[in-house]
Parts: sequence; C-alpha cells; structure tokens
Amino acid sequence: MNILVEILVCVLLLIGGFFVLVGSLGLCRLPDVYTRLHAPTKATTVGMGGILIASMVLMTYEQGYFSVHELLITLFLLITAPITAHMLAKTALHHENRALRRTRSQHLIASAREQQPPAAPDSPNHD
Amino acid sequence: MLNTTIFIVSGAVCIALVLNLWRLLRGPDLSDRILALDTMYINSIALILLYGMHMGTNLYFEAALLIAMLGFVSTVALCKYLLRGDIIE
Amino acid sequence: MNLFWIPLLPLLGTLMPLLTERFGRSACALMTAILPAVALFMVLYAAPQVFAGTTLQESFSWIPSLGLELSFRLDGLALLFCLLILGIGLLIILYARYYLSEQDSMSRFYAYLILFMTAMVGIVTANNLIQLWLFWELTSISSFLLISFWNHKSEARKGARMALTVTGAGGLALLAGLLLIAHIVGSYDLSVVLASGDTLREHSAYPVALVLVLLGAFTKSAQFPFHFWLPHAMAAPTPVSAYLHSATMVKAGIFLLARFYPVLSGTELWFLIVSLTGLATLLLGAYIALFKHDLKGLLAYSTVSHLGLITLLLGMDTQLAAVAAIFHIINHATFKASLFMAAGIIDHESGSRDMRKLNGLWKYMPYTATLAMVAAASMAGVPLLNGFLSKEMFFAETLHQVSLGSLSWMVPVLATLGGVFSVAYSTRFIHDVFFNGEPIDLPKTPHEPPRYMRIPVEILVALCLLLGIFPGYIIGGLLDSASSAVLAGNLPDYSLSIWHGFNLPLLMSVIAMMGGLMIYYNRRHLYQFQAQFPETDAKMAFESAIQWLVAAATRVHKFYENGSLQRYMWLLLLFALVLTAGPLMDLNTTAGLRPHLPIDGVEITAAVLLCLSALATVIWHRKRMIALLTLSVVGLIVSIAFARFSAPDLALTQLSVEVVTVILLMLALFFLPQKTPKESSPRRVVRDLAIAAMIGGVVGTINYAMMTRPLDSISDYFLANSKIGGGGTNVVNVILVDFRGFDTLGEITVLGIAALGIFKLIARMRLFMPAGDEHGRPWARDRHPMMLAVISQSLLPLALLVSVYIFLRGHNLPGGGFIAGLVTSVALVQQYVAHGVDWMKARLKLDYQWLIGSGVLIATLTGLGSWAFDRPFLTSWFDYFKLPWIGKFELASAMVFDLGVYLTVIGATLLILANLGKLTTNHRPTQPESE
Amino acid sequence: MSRSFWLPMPLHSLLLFVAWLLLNNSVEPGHLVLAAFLAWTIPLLCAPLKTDQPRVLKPLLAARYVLRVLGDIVTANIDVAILVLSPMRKLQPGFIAIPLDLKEDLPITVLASTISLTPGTVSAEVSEDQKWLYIHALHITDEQALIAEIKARYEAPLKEIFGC
Amino acid sequence: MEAVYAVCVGLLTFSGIFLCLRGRTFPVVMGLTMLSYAVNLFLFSSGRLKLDGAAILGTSYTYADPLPQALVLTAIVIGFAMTAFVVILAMRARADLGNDHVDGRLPPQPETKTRRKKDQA
Amino acid sequence: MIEHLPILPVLLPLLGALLLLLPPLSASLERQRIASLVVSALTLLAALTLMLHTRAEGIQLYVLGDWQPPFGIVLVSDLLSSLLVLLTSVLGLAALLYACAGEDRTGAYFHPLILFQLMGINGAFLTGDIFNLFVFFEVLLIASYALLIHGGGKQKTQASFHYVALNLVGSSLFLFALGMLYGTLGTLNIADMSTKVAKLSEAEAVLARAGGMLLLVVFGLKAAMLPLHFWLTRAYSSAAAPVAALFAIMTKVGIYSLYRVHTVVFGENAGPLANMIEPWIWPLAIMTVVAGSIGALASPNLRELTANLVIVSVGTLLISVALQNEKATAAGLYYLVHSTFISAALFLVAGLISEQRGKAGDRFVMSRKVRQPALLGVCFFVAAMTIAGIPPFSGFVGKLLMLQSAEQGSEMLWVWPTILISSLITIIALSRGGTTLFWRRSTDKSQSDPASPWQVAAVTLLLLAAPLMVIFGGPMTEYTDAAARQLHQLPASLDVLLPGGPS
Ligand code: NA
Ligand code: NA
Repeated sequence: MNILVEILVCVLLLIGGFFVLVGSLGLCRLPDVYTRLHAPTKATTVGMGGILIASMVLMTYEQGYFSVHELLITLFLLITAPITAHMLAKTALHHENRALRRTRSQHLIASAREQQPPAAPDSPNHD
Repeated sequence: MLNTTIFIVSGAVCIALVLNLWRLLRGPDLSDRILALDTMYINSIALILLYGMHMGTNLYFEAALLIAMLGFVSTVALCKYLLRGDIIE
Repeated sequence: MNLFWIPLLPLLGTLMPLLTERFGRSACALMTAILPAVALFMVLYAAPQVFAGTTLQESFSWIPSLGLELSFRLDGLALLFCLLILGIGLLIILYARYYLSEQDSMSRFYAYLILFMTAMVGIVTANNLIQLWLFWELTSISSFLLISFWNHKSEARKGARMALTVTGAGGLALLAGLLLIAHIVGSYDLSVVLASGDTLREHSAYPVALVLVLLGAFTKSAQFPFHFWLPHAMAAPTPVSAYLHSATMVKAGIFLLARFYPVLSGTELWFLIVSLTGLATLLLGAYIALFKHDLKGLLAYSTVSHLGLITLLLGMDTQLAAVAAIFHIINHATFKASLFMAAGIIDHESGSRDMRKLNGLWKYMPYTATLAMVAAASMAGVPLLNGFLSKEMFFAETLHQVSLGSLSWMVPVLATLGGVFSVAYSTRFIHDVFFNGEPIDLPKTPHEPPRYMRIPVEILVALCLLLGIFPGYIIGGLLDSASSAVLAGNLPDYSLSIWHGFNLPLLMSVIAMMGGLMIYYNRRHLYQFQAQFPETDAKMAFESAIQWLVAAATRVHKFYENGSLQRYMWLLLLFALVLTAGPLMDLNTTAGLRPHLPIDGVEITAAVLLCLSALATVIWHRKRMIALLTLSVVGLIVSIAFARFSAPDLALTQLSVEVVTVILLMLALFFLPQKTPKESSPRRVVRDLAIAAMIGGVVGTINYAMMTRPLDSISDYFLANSKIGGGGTNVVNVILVDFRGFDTLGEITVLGIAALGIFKLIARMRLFMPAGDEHGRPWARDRHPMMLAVISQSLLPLALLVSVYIFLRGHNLPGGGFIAGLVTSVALVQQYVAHGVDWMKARLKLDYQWLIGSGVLIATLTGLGSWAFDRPFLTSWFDYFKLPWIGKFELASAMVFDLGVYLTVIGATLLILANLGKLTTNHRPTQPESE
Repeated sequence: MSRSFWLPMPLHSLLLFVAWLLLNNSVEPGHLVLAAFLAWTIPLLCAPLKTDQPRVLKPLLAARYVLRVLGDIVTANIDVAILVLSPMRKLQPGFIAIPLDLKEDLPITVLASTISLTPGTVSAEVSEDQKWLYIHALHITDEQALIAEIKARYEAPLKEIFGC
Repeated sequence: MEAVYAVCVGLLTFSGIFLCLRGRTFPVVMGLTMLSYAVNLFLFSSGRLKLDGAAILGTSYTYADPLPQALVLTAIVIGFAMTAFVVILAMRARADLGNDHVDGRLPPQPETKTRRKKDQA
Repeated sequence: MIEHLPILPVLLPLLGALLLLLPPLSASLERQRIASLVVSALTLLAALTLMLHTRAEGIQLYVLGDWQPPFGIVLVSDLLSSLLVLLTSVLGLAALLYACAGEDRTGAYFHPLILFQLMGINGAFLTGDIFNLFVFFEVLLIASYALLIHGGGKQKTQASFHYVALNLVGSSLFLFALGMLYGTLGTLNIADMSTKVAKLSEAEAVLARAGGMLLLVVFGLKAAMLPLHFWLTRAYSSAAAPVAALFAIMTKVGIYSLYRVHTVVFGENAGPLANMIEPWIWPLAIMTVVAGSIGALASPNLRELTANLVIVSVGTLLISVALQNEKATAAGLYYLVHSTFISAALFLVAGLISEQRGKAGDRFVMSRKVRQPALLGVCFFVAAMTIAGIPPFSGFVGKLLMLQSAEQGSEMLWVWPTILISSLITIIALSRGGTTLFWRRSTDKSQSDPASPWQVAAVTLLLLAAPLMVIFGGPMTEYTDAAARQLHQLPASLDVLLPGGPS
C-alpha cells in the first residue's frame, strides 16, 4: 500500500479516534447536563468525520473507485446533531435540571423553558 | 501500521462506549442518559466503520448509515416522550 | 326373517309419535303402537324356531377396527325378554294414553318410551359385546329422559341425574369388563364368547372382568349397595315406573347376569359375590318397603327386593336355581307392572299416593282394587298365583345351598325372613289402601279409571292367574328355551306343577305367610323401632356427595389454577428447564472439536457492555424509562454483534426493528404507570432469579456445546444455487425471497394480521392520559418543536432515497424489502412525531389497511404467477437485460415479491403507530390516575 | 402545470441526485438515470408533507457559508477538547439570549444548528415569538462579544442567503 | 469467542426470563423483548460463528451459514409483530381493567367474584 | 390445477382474506360475509378434493418454488394432514356461518381474521418443514390473538394477556429448539431430519434430544398439556362463540405436531433418541385428563365446562401419543376429529344458550327459560352425549378405540381407569349443567330472538359429525388406520418425501 495513503488514513483515524474519546470523556467529566451536551455533539462530529474520511480514502484506494458514500453519513450527522442537542436541551430545561452553580445568567433557564423573551432584571439590554 | 492504528482507534472507541454506558447508568437525569445513549449510537457507527476498514469491505456501510438515521429518530422520540409524554400526538 | 328388523322397527317407531302428534292423542298412541306391535309379531313368528332350539343370528359389518358388528341373535333368553319388553311396552302405551294429562307432551313421552324400548330390545338381541354395551348405555340415557320427564320438578331432575350417574358408572365398568372379556377371548362376537367359558374362567384377569361386569349388572338392577337410585327414579310418570322398574331396565342387569351365566358363573367368586349381593338386596329391599308410605316407594323397594331374589337365584350353584330365576323374571314382570299401573290409577284418580291418606278405596274403585289385590297377592306369593310358584322354587333352591359352607343354613332362614317381609308389605299395600277406614284429605274423590286404562292391568293380572294355575301350558316352552339358553343347553328336570306335596319349601311359604301377617298386625311396634333411626334420604346424600365432589374439585381447581400468570409462566419455564436440562446430564464434555474463534478487545468490550446493560435492565426494571434505555443498548449491541459475525442483513433488520419497538414501548410507557411497584416478595425474587439463572445456564451451555461442534448442513446448496438459480448474490436475501419465500409470505402475513389485531385492540380503548410525568411535572407546552419539524421535512426525502437504495440492492447486497419498509416507516413516523397526527392526516392520504392487503397480495400474486408457467407456487424468475447507454441490469420476480414485503411493512407499522397516535389527538383529558 | 408542481423542491432534488450517486459510489449512466428519476419522483411524493420555507436565493454565498461552518467546526472541536481535558474548575459556562433578526423557521433552524456545531455553544431553545434564541455556552469570557460574533459571522450571511 | 458468546446468550436469557416472571405488564414486555434477543442470537449461532464471511457471493472465499440468518430474519420480524401486539394489549388491559398487573387485578385485593358460590345447584 | 391442490387450502383463505381487506369488498359487511363464505366453501371443497386425491394417489408433495426437498420448503399432503385440513375447513365454514348471524358485527376484521386463521392452521398441518411449521404456528397464533379479543370486554382482555404472554414465551422456546435441531441436524425438512437423527454422534444426540424435549414443551403448550394448560380455560371460555368453536382445532395443532415430529423424527427409527418423550408423556397425559376432569366438575358455566372438556380430550389424545403404537395413533386420529367437531359444536350451543337466557348467560344458575328449548335442548343433548362418549354418537367409538389401543396389561391399568373415570365425571358435570340450564327455570319469558338460520346451520353442520362418524365409522376408521400406518411407517414413504434422497 502506498505509504502516503496509509499515513493519511492513520492520521485521520487517530484524529477521529481522539475526538470520539474526548467526546465521551467529556460526557463523563463535565459537571452538569448543559455542559455535557457540548462534548458529544461536537466531538463526535469531528471524530466521526475523521473516521469517515479515513474510511473514504481507504476504501477508494483499496476498491479502486471512488467510495464516497461515507459522506452521506457525515451529512446525516451534521444535520441531526444540532437537533438532537436542541431536543436534549429542551428536555433538560423542562426537567429544570440544576446548572453548575457558577453558570452565568441562570435566570434565563426559566425564560427559555417557558419559551418567553428574557425577562429578568439583570437581562442585558439590546436594541 | 494501518492495522495497529485501527486497533488503537478501536480501543479508543471501546473506551468511549464504556464511558457512555457509565453515564447512561449513572444519570443523574434522564436527559443525561438519553444523551449517553445517543452518543453510544454514534460511537457504534465509528466501531462499525472501523470494522469495515479492518475487513476491507463495504458491506457494513448500510449498518452505519442506518444507525445514524435511526439513532436520531430514537433520540428525538425519547426526548419527545420526556417533554410531552405522548410522542405521536 | 331378518332379525335386524326387531330393534329397527321400534327405532323407526321413535319418530312415529313426533310425526303423528297433530292427529290427536288416541291416533298418536295408536300409531306409536303399530311398529312395536309388528316387531312383537315378528318375535312371535320366530318363536317356534327358537323353541325348537335354534339360535337365530344375523350380522352386518359396521366398524371392523372397533370390533363392532351389527349382529343380532334370538335365543330363548332373548325371546323371553323381547316378549316382555314389547308386550308390556304395548300395554304401557295404551295405559299412558290415559295417564298423561293434557299438559304433558305425549309425543315426547312416547318418543322417549319407544327409544327406551329399542334400547332394551337391542340389549337382549345383541350378539356383539360392543353392540350390547351400546344399547345398554342407550337405556341409561333414555331412562334419564323418561325419569326427568316432568323436568320442572326438582326431584325428577335429581332422581334422573342420580339414575344416570349410577347406571352410567356401572355402564363404564361393564364396558371395561366386556373389553377385558373380548381381550381374553379374542373376539367381540357373543357367540364366540359364550363358547369360551373355560378360557375365560381360567384367565388371570377373570376376577377383574367378573367384578367389572357384575358392577354393571348390579348398578342397573339396583342391587345393594347401588339400590338407592331406584326409589328416586319414581319421580317419573307412573307408566315409566311400570315399564322401567318392573319389566325392563332393572331387568337389564338381570339379563346380563343370565346372558353371561354360561361363561362367568361356575366359580366360587361368582357364587359368593352374586348370592351374597342378592341376599342382602332381598332382605334390605323387603325390609325398607315396609316403612314406605308412598305407594310407589313401597313398590320400588319391593322391586329392589325381588331383583335381589332373582340375583340370589342366579348366584346359587344349581341349574334349577337358574330356571327359577328365569321364571321369577317373568312373574315379577307381570305382577309388578300391574301393581305399578294400579298405583298409577289410584294416584291418577285420587290425587295421592300416600298410604296414610289413602284408605278404604275398595268402596270407590272396587274393580281396580280387585285387580291390585290379586297382583299384590301374587307378589306376596299366595298360591294359585304365579308369584307363588317361583317363590316356592326359590325356597326349594335355598335349601340346596352349600356355597357358604357351614353357614349355608342361614340362606333359607334369611330367604324365609325376606318372604315374611314380602308378605307384610303386600298385606300393607292391600289393607292400607283399600280398607282401613275412610280416606283422609284426598285432593279428589276417587273413582274408577277410564275403561281402557284398566285393560293393561286386566291383561297382566289375568296372566298372573293363568301362569299361577296353568304354568306348564302357558309358559313351559318359553321357560324351557330361555333356561336352556342361560344354562347353555344343560336344562335340568323341573316341574311347573302347583302342588309338590308337603315339603320344606311349603313350610317356609307358610311361615312367610303367617309371619308376614303377624308383622303387619304388629306394625306399630316395628315403626316405633324403626323411628329411632334417623331416616337417610339417598337423594340428599347423593346430591350432597356430588356437591362435595364439586366443591372439592372447585377448591383443587382454584388452588392450582389461581389465575396468576406468574405461576403459569413459572411452571412453563420450570417444565422447559427440567425437560431440557435432563438430557444435558448425558453430555460428557461441553466443548467440541471445532476450532474456536479468536477473541479481541472489541468483542470483550461489547460483551461486557451487553451483559452490563442486560443486568441493568433487570436491576432497574421497576424504573421503566431507564430500563427502556438499557434495553435499547442491548438491542444496539446485538445488532453490532450480527454485523461482526458476518450477518449484515440481520444487523440492519435488528436495528430498524429496534427503533420501532422502542417507539412502541414509549407509547405504552405513556399510558402505563411509569414505575413498577415493589410487590414481589424476596422469596419470589430469589425463586425467579434461580429459575432464570438455571435456564440461562442451560441455554448458554447448549449454545456453547453446539457452536463448538462441526455442522454439516444443507446450506452449501443455497450458496451454490443462489446466483445461478435465484439470480442474486446476497444468499440470505435469496433464501428469504426465493428458497424459503413461503416463510417470508407467512411472516408478512403475521405482520399484517398483527396490525389488524392491534387496530381491533385500539378500536374501543379508553385510556386516560397522565396529566404529568412520573414526578408530577406538567408536560411541556411546545407540542411540535419548530426546529425538529423543519429538519424532519428535509430528512424525509433523504430517508426515502435511502430506503429505495436499500430495497433495490437487497437481492445482491445487504438490504431488501423488509428493511427498506422499516426505514420508510420510521421516516414517516418521524414526521408523525414532529408534526402530529392531525397535520399528517390532512396531508398523507394513505389507507394503511389497503397497503397491508395489497402488499401481501402482491407477494402472493407474484408466487401465483409461476402457475402460468406450470411451475409450483413461488417459483422465481429472473433474467438479465441490456439497454443501450444504461447497461446491463437484472429483473427478477423476487423483486416484486420484495415489493409486497415492503408495502406490507409500511402498512403494518403505520397502521399501528398512526392509530396509536390518534388515541389522544382530539382531546387531552387530565384525569388523575385511577388506581 | 406550474414549476413548483413538477419540481416542488429543486434544492432537494439536487441533493437527492447527488446523494444517490454518493450512495452507489457510481456515476454510471444507469445510475445517473435512476438518480434523476428518484430526484424527480421522491420530492413529488414528499411534496404534501412540506411546509413553505424561504428559498435559497444566493447559492454561492450558501456554499461559502457551509465551508466557513465546516472550518469552524474543526476549530470548535479543538477548543472543546482542551476544555474537556483541562480541570473542570476553570470552566465558566453560561446561558445567553440572542435576539434574532431572522424570522422564518428554516433560517432560524440553520442558524441554531450552526451555533450548535460551532465553538462551545449549543442552541437550547427558541422563544415562542421566535425573536430570541437561547444558547448555552461552555466557556464564556465575553458575553456581548460572543453575541456580536454570532450575529455577524452567521446570522448576517444567512439573512442574505435567504433574502430576509 | 464461542464461550463469551454463549455467556452473553445465557445472560440475556436469564434477564429475559426474570423479567417475564414479573407481575406487571411492562416488565414482562421488556422481558419478552430481551428473550427474543437471546433467541435470535442462539438461533443465529446454530449455523456457527464466522468472521468475515458475509454470505454475499463474491466477497469472500468461505461464507457464514446463510440459512440461520434467514431464519433469524424471519424470527425478528415475527417477534416484532408479536411484541407490538403484546404492547398494545398491555395498554388495552390497563384501559379495561384499570391496572397494569398481568392478571388484571391487584394482588392484595381479595377476589370479588363470588359468582361461583351462587351457582351451586 | 390438480398439481397445485396441496397449496389451495393455504392460498384460498389467504387470498380471500387479502381481498376482504381491499376495496370493493372491504366496504360492506354484506359483501364480506358472502365473500368469506364463498372462500371458505371453496377451501372446504379443495380440502375434500385433496383428501380424496391423497387417498387415491398416495402422498402428495408440493415443492414450493420448485426447490427440491430437503432444500426448499415442501407441503406434504398425506392421509393425516389432509384429514385435518378438511376438519379445519369444515370448522372454519361453521364458525363463519355462525358469525354471520351478527357476531361479526361486534368488532373489525372478523372475516379476514377467520380466513387468516384457517390459512395458518391449514399451513401448519400441511407443511413438511419444521421452520415453516413455526411460521404457520405464528400465523395461527397472531390470528387467534386478534380473534380472541373480538367483541371486546374485560374478560377477553384479561384472558388474552395470559394467552399471548405464555405463547410468546412458547414461541421463543420453539426457536431455541429449532436452533438446537438445526445446529445438530443441519436440515429443516422433517423427513430429512428423520433420516439424520439416527446418525448423530453421542454429543450431538444429546443436543438434539434437548431440542426435541423443548419441542415437547412447545407443542404441549399449544396442545394444553399439563402443566401448560392454564391459558386454555379462560381464553376459550371468554372468546366469542364462533371463535371458540374455531379454537377447538388449535389444541389439536399441538397434538398433530407431536404426531408429526415426535412420532416421525423421534419415533421408532430414531436410534438413541427413539421414543424419547414416552416416559414423560405418560404421566403428563394422565394428569392432563385428571386436571381437565377436575376443571370440568368445577366449571360454573357451559363455556368453561366445554373448555375443560377440551383439556380432557387433549389428555386423551396425549395418551394416544404415549401409547406410540399404530393402533393408538389411529384411535387418536378418530378421537381427534370427533372431539374437535363436538367441542366446537358445544361452544356454539353455549353461545346460543347464552343469548337466549338473558342475564344468566350460560352459567349454571336458575334463570328464565331459553327461547327455543327443543332446538337447543336437542343440540345440547346430542353434543353432551357425544362428548361424554355415550352411544350411539361418535364419542363412544373414539373412546372405545382409545381403550382398545391399550394392549399391554400395564397400559390398560393406566389408560382404562383414566378414560373411564373421566367419562363418568364428564357425564356428571354435563348432566348437572344441562339439567340446570334447561330445566331449572323461572317463569320469566325469554325476550331474546330465536337463533338465526345461520346459527342453526352452523351447529347442525358440526353436530352432524356425531351420527355420521358412527354410521360411516367403517370407512372412517379404515382411513384413520391407513393414516396411522403411513405415519408410523415413514421409511416406506421416504422416496416420495425426499425424491432426491436425503441431504
Ligand atoms: Na397521541
Ligand atoms: Na435482504
């Protein structure tokens, strides 16, 4: 196998694997449900992206024709990940999950849950 | 080199899966658990792709694709359930 | 002459009353009598041949493998009984015409009566053991109908039930006995059996067969201790009693003893059982008869007693005793039938049967009284009447009795005692009813019955007299031939003269007469003596025995069938465990010789994840939502495992089914309580854990043992023929749509039916939705999150594209109609989730029922298509085509089949989910949980 | 017949056409024909289930937007990775309400998605009147700067792309 | 590998059966689902385990036994239909009987049906 | 067309059911009735032709998809299966006729579901492939689940959950068993399995034995063998009358499968596995009869009583399986046909009685008189006599054949008392029940309508079996003898069943 291709694939894979792991690590480490939302939705997009591109490259190389269908998975993930995060955030808000104490603007939680404009005294003024 | 890399990355994904399960079992809120499950879906896509690369075959692509599609539906439905109870209303 | 007609004519006669009822009562009675009369003439016509010693036989093949032939014989015994049955039967028809009231359904009565007559004729003419039993049982049934004729009366129902139960039980014993006899003899043919007495008596199973047959006979003939049903059968209309309990049904048992006399008697066992039973019955019946105030009750116990007498005679070790038995059968039939009819007349004309009220009827109905008195005298054994003759013979035979050894002297003594009682109750019958002062409180003023109602009694009483005075002329031939049939031709010398000189039997008769009169005279003392004993009503006792039985059965039944699924499930699993684990004990080594696959870290991790989440599901099963999540993990890992072990199709299917299942479970979770209460006792939990663990262990062991052994299977054929024969490279798919397409057709049918069933379940479901979630939080207000709706719309075309992709490649690569269908369904369900049912309903005009129907229909029609090419159902077709510019492509009938699968899946899934959604769309009641 | 009847979702059709070729890893004539067929029929089937959304008026700008977001995703992930791996006590999360200039569903969804995919932010909720977007940020240093950046970097181009 | 596989199948069977023995409908339904996983894995393995041998002709030298796979596919579909039915039936039982106990009545309540007593003839 | 005969009893109901789901038939109940009656009459015709054809020409093999056995699925019409298919078809027609009086109005999809049910049962009888048997089991089960809840009501729901849950576990066990059998024998064709089973190595034989034993559990559950019979009473007694009547055949599917699998595959020629279930089935059969008899005594209404009598008949049939000889199988077949017809008839009669007795239904309590005492009385009486084995109806023939098939002394010792005492108990229970139902009545007039001609026709159709099976007992037993011979002497038919030889 072409060493360059192999190196490329390996690097992509390692990047992907790293981010997958970090995402899941974040899921464990981060202190509250709102922060935990960040880790997997983001890290897995790049993590998955890395692995998918690696797969694309490798398959294309090995099979001798363009193997690009992995892009479709990427597409799906990119479209759906934010919605998943949004739905989960809605759920967390609905369940009135406690945010980390030092979280800023916690008063917005109530407004967000009720889907009302921000209405607390210390809300920043926008024109 | 490739095989070693795949092996290492698979290991990373496995650890990730275990961590996900830990979060799923630990909670504390149901939204945490659903988040963990969703992450598991995505990580298993990675696992399947890695396996496909290891075997040098395209046969498992559809499985990965379906997990991506169906995992989303499943997560959304679970969230909808927690929000509204009735998922199809 | 064809013997077949003798039972057949009465059988046809059963229909006669039903057909002629509309022509009036007399016509009905007349028409009813015709066919039995013809049968009687046929019997009489055959009589000379029988008297000459011929046994007429006739048989037709019926059910050979059962040993059942339609086979009839007419020997002396059968002839005698036929005459009794048909002759007295005709008299009863006449009698009943006047006895039955306007309210009683005459046709029904006659139909039952003639049916019974048929059954009796059938028994006595049967020449095949099974046929004999068949008619035997028919008498039980028809007598049940007759006894319960006035079924609005509780005692009629109970009496009938009791008779049926006792004689039914006896019938079953008889059946066993007959089968055993046939087994020993090797034939069901009565002629063969009658010729095999020695074989039978020497066989080790003879005692069993004997006891079983005797049980049948004794129950039917109301022998002690089965005598109790007979008096309660008196709830029947009197013609029935006159017929069944004098001449016919109870005599069936006697007939049986007589019939099998040549083969079963002659052993100690026979004599001991039969004579003692007879003796006991004789005494007991006679004694109890004394105390009955009911006319029919007295007659009933008297019947019991006389049946005991006949049985005793048959149980004696002399041939003359058998002759006496036959003679007494005739005599008892005549006097007892006339007595019952007389009692019926008295009842009919005075409105009562209570001897304490009936007094001095001589004044009101002298003619009837005379008849009754003659018959009663015959019953008592007064000289010049037939009863005297046979009783004399009986006394004589008791004197020759040796079977009880040194206690044999007791037999004549006790027989005389029986005679004493017999005279006493006969006297009572005469004196209490016709004399003894004036009647008390009778509902009607007694008077003579209609002219024709008396005729049967007159005929029978005349017979009593004639037989008593000219026995030889009247009955000689018949008795000879009947006796020789019973004795298998060894007819002893006997004389039927009235006068035998002064001898011991005469003395016994005299003692009986005197003693009887004395007892009757001093009856008050006896009544006082008897009054100390609590009266036991057999009917009540029997009913309460049955009630006890039912109550016990109910208790037992409730105990093991307590309506608990957990118990049933547990038993099912325990049973499976025991049956499956048993063979495993024989497995010496678990591991086989097949090389094991290597294992790597990924697999171990997956296994750990699988096990942990399965265990978590078990541990947290009471927190349903969490358990559902862990269950999803299990499903996910199972899918990955399928992918890992070279089954991509399985992985895809499992994944897509998984999602739909989770959605369904969530729907259920919404309507079911969110948590499971803790209600299993620790003991039950431990028990369940134990059985689950053992089954898990057994399954795991078997699985391991199986996987580690090589397999030689038929699969090579599929691998070899998939491409060339089925036109696809995805062997699994080709198996599904081609090699085993029939399975798949069944499978989608199951899916379709499930959807229809679910539709039915949902149709009238009334569920209250919880107002909030498990923590009582109200639901979120945002029904359809905007961003989700937007994205769902964009995803739908993409999902459809993917499902087309999966569908089209299925034949050659992982995929296929089922998975494609599920993907489409899930995509549509996603729309339902995002937009709601109403929104979808307005836009998606799909009738899911039609979709299911047409899906399966397409698959079926694809299969049927092969008929056009003279091929069996589901024979596939494929070919390769080449189009310019586009290139080579394949068309296969399997694709059309798969299309059917695809449509069915969509139809079924959406029929289920969309309808579930409809449950709560229109209103959202917020009643609190009603538990 | 109007164009919208025969080709109800042109952008989707294009997407489907490409997706089919992607799925099959092929540009053979047969697949091109099939792709075209599906790209035409599937939107026809889905049309009843579609609500009207503003169309993309500036495709080129849209493409540039996509590329920019992709780039941001990569950087965002590195940021998040560092945060996840560093001690948790340094973390300064917070909620932010962003006033929206976009009005229609699709552009708001795209914006929210973009925010979720990029640096340390997740769109949590949209207010009922669709004038406010609530986001949660993993690590906030300057709230106003973040709002300004989002509005400038993402919302403005989207307004232009969708022409609203 | 086989040993680990067998352990997993055994454990799934265990879990499924334990849940099937519970007293409320929902755990029973989950148990049936769990049991069907075990069954599918078991039936699948009756063709023996094989790595890298998907039965797609032309992709390998030796293939996994395709027949059990087809059988399991059928079993999955049928199991799905059955699960769906039993889920809805559980809901129906809740609706009709007012509780979600598998017997349709709550355990501590004494039996209220005294019908049988009256039936004594 | 004649070559497609074996599949018609499966295809006709299937096609009929599908057409009923589609316009124009789906629109009106009238059309559904006519169509389903026509289809089921056609099925009956096909079944009759198939039986006659099989009788004349020998075993008929239908090779689905033209894939030769043992590779593809085959339908096997032998004397046994074609007889049972005919039985099912008659039953189906009767159930439909009865339902046309209005029972089909009380819920959706009655007619298609009955046809699906017929398809499932016929398929189960005809298939020669063990996995296909599983599939048809599921078809008939799911249809029965749906039919069981027809008409709605608490009892039905309650009974169905038990029925469904137990059967789902049963289906899982079936699959476990299939795994074990395929994992050792490597084939699914029943005839082929029978050739393989004697050649197994010792360890494989152990696994196959475990599979075979598990199949006994599965079939026993279906057949309602003790201790797996608990679902039956409630399910059958709560089902709508025509549904219960059709269900009368369902337990027989389990018995049939025992004949088919445990007599053929694990029968006399199975080497180390020969007659492996015999030691188990003996006590179970007898205990089943006992349990059914106790239940019969304890039954508070006619439907439960009938359901318990079904259990008794199952026990009796299991005895015929336990006896394992040709004669017993022949007896069992006769008994099977008879008991199916009559218990079905009794369920229908119970339905009519319930309708006409007002609130009391078919419970054994005093109540108003039935509207048509003569008609129902005669029907009940005939059915009761038949089922209790009292001559002159078919019951006694069945009972006698069963008694006769116990040929050894020890067999007699077990079989005779069991059967005879259960007969007596049946007589007691039925006479108690019957006298109460018809004779213990208040003076109230019945306000119900008389039975419709449809219902009478259905009951008559079934009850006719009682005299006909006796009158034509000769040919009938000749047939069952031949069927049993064919079953027991399978090796003689192997070249027909496996034209290409075993795999
Ligand atoms: Na809803
Ligand atoms: Na497939």
